Amino acid sequence: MSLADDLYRETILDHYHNPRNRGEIEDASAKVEGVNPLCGDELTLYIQLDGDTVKDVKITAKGCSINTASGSMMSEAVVGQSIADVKKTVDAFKSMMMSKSGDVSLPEEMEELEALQGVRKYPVRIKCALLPWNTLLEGIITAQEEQKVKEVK
Amino acid sequence: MSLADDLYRETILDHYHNPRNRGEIEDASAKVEGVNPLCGDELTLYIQLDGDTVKDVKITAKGCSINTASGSMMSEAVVGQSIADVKKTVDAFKSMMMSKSGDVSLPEEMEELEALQGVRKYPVRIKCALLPWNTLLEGIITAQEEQKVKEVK
Amino acid sequence: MFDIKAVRKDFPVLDRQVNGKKLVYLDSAATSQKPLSVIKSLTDYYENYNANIHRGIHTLSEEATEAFEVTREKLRQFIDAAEVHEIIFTKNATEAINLVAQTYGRQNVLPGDEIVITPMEHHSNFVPWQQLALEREAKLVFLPLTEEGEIDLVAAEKLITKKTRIVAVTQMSNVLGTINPINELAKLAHNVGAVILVDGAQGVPHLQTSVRELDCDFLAFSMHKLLGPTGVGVLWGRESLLNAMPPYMTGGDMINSVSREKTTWNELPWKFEAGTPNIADVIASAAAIDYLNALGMDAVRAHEIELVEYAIKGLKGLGDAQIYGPHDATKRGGVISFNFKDVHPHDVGQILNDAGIAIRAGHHCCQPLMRDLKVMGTARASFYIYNTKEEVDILLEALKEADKVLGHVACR
Amino acid sequence: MFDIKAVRKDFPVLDRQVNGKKLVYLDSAATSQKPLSVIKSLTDYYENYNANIHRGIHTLSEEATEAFEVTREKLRQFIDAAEVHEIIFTKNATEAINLVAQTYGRQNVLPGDEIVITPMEHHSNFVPWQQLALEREAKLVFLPLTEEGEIDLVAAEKLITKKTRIVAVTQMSNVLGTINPINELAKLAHNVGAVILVDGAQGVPHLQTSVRELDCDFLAFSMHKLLGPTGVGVLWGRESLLNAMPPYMTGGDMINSVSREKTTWNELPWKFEAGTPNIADVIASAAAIDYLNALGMDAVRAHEIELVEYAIKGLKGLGDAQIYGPHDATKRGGVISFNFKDVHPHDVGQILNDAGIAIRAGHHCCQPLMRDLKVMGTARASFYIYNTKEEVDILLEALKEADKVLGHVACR
Ligand SMILES: Cc1ncc(COP(=O)(O)O)c(C=O)c1O
Ligand SMILES: Cc1ncc(COP(=O)(O)O)c(C=O)c1O
Repeated sequence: MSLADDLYRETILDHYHNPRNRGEIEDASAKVEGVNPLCGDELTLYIQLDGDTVKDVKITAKGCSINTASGSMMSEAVVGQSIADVKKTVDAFKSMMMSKSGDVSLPEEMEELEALQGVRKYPVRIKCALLPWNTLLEGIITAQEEQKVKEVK
Repeated sequence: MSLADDLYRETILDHYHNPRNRGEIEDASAKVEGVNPLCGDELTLYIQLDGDTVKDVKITAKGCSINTASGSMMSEAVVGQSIADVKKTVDAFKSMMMSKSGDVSLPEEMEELEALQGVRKYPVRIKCALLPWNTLLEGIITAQEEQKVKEVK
Repeated sequence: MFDIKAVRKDFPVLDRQVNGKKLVYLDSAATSQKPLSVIKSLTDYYENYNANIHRGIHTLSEEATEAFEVTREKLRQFIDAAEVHEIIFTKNATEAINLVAQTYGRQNVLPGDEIVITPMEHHSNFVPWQQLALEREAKLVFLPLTEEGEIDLVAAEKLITKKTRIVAVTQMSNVLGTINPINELAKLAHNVGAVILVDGAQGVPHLQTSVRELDCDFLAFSMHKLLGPTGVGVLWGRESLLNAMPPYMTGGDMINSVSREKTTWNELPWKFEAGTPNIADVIASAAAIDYLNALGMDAVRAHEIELVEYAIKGLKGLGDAQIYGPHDATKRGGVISFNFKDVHPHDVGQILNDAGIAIRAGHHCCQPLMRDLKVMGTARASFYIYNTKEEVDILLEALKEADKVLGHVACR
Repeated sequence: MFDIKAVRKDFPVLDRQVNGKKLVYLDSAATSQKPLSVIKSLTDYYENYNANIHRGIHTLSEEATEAFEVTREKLRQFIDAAEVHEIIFTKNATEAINLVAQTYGRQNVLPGDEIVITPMEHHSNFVPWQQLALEREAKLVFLPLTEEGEIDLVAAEKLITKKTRIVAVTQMSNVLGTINPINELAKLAHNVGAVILVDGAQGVPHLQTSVRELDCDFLAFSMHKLLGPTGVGVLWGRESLLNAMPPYMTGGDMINSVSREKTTWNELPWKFEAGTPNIADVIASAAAIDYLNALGMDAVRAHEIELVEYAIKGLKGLGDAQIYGPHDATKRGGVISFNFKDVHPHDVGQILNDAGIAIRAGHHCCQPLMRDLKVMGTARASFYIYNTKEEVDILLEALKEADKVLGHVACR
């Protein structure tokens, strides 16, 4: 891993310096917090559902470059997807990050995320990369529950 | 350490096979027990005082060759000595056994005991060699207390 | 079977001379010798990638962490555990057992409850339970042994009852050699809702061990008896049990988050691994497992049965040797305890040492068993993969020689 | 002073290349590198006299026992303890502290009592006391720190009271570098009848340490931070205190006699050393002590002050680096924690690693301190006898380079 290739390759640094979908959603379907106490990463994720579709995602984060970039790329990948597709995307990303046997190729629309493979060697940092994704899953569950409550009302 | 010289040299084996002062004293000034739970050595020591003189010592023991031989030699060394001299003898023997800096010479009348120096290398067995001597010290204290009690009466 | 000459070449210490004689090492039950590959693994670690693990993001730390976790996975496979995070590193088998007694035990044993053990337990699988019983006002129940030192299963069925919380039993006795019927005892324990802890200190190095086949709940053993370095113990436990247990030691690495008021624990296995672990020796333990796997545990066992059979026959030929434990070599491990009438085992040990033979003599950390056997101790020869029939012959010859010295031993 | 070129030759790992660059190891506070003499001592043990200790009467066991006890005596001298049996071997500093908390602590801390610690403690000297306080319904009292991260002794005098049972404090902070006034704190503790435990994990490797001069009651440290192998911790305690404490773990070797009903404990130090100890690594630890003694602890300290002074000056030159702890090099050990505004220390660590530089980044097992400092973590460079000014230059250069990558670091 070196400056020239993996971890800090252009993609990551780009997302780190200019994180997409940064901010808050006033009227979010759900707002959830993710923390990684071991390295101090913290993020707040806002999610807006429209029926079964993820209409919008916004993130405010305080963390390392991996955490920030991973969140930024995630938001780009999932906005507009159906919940079923989001789950597939998360699964694909997670199995790439946990793979012990060399590099993994992702579907074309997720290609950018391959840039994060470089951190696989660093167990500490895998967690940084996964944090936004795990928080997203939590957010979806919370948002769905909220929706149900509203429907009942 | 080998058969030919130290540990099992003739002296020790002689005392092991023919322990001196084996047995009991009917009317002993004191009877004390010594145990070394770590190796299972057990002995009962009978001591007969005559004023300040150790008139007789008898031992029944169940233990290893070192323990048996050490007790046998001890009994030979101390019978007839004054309590003050016995204490000197015990001190001389103990410091020989604990010496870390090579062999130690004992006074002529104790020379035989030098045979036990070979076990110094084996911490486990130093305890076997010392057991009769520590038990003797205990016996003297007990016997002296007994005497005092009798005097008071 | 394996090529014993090649095996012996892998163990540098076997070239050692003792008292002018070639070393005959018959004390592997105390600790085994180590193959070159284990020693080299240590050197390699210290010369090339020594670093603290888990928390580092530099290359050395990452390499050390990975190698460390490789051992955990190898151990999982070696004992056929379901999950790699069920493998916890301790400093020795003794700590592993204390850990369970002090966490699971304290949590689950109440006044009036019973802890079932056997009279053949090593102090390490005895005193922790005795002390727990005293602390908890629980009762320590002993399973009786048969004449040949085997657990009486008929009696066990009666003694393992609804009151039983924990059954703690050795997989193989370090004195008698007895291999215990763990699977049957596990059934009895589980039938009454108790858990069973297996002391595998002697068993795991010598017997193909599957925690799933044994169906036990905890397994404790030490790498130093298993070709590995000193300073590494292993506790395996069922995930659900480990998760419900409080931590044993607290400190670095075993936490999730710490504030002034409150601490939350890390996940398994780290919850039970406080402080810097024995990194080098855990890593080198992988080489030990590899070595045994390459030989095959079946072959290891077959080799031992052959030696034990041969040695027992030889010892019987010496006349008045008393041999403890089962006489059938297939029912016992590579440990033979014996005594000669009226001779203290320490004297036997010392005389054998003059001939370059290393055996152990004494109570073998089994004082309760010694009491039952009505002896001060025993002489014990124990075998492992590098021992040969020729070495057994040297032992038997030396025992005959000893007769001339102590005048009591053998063949009179 | 010593010949640093000669010293570096004794540490094989320093020839290591990382990412095509020569390794610059600045993580000795996590674990130190080991000299050849330590590595050779391990090899020598395993190749020539590997055996279990204490109970053996064969030559290998006798040799191993003797070498093992030699280390104990060397350690006694190294920390200037009165008695050799006050030295107890554990697996790491963490176990040593847990031992005291679980035995002395449980015995002496009652509801309403107070345990005094500092906010700069490592989790290993924090969580055990926090948990003891929770268990005992005692109160955990924090000594406040000054701006520069030193203990406020005026406040300490007020906070250490008749209610205090134990003061637990680090000799040197692994984050701030602060060297604490142990002697003064010991006086305060003893004045109110409390005992003081010193976490010497960082202090003992770097500062000439005399438990008699410090006048402390317990001292805990780890050999792996002191040129020694992983897997060896040391607890020193006053004989009278250790004698009054119950054992921590029970099992083999720590007993005097065991019957079915009752167990009596062995004498010090063995009462606290249950099971087979880490024989090889304890033996090899003697070589580590010898190495430091040959250099002289005064020279070790002088070398570190020089490096720290140089590094702090250099870091200050980088502009917006925030440096934690005392800025006066004579008041601190060879550990420097720093941060650049808005940059996560993990990123700094990773980028330095690209340049072959090993530092640590994160909370350093000091989460409470991180909260107080209001940071997620720090980057930490730590030095030992083999580090040079040239290496500090490489570090500073790489930190400047990092700017180009993260665009936030330094010199803008
Ligand atoms: C100040 C301090 N205390 C305690 C420890 C714990 O040492 P170990 O992990 O060796 O138990 C460390 C090391 O990480 C430390 O720096
Ligand atoms: C049956 C048995 N249990 C437990 C132990 C304890 O192992 P360790 O001393 O490695 O903790 C031993 C080894 O002496 C043993 O033989």
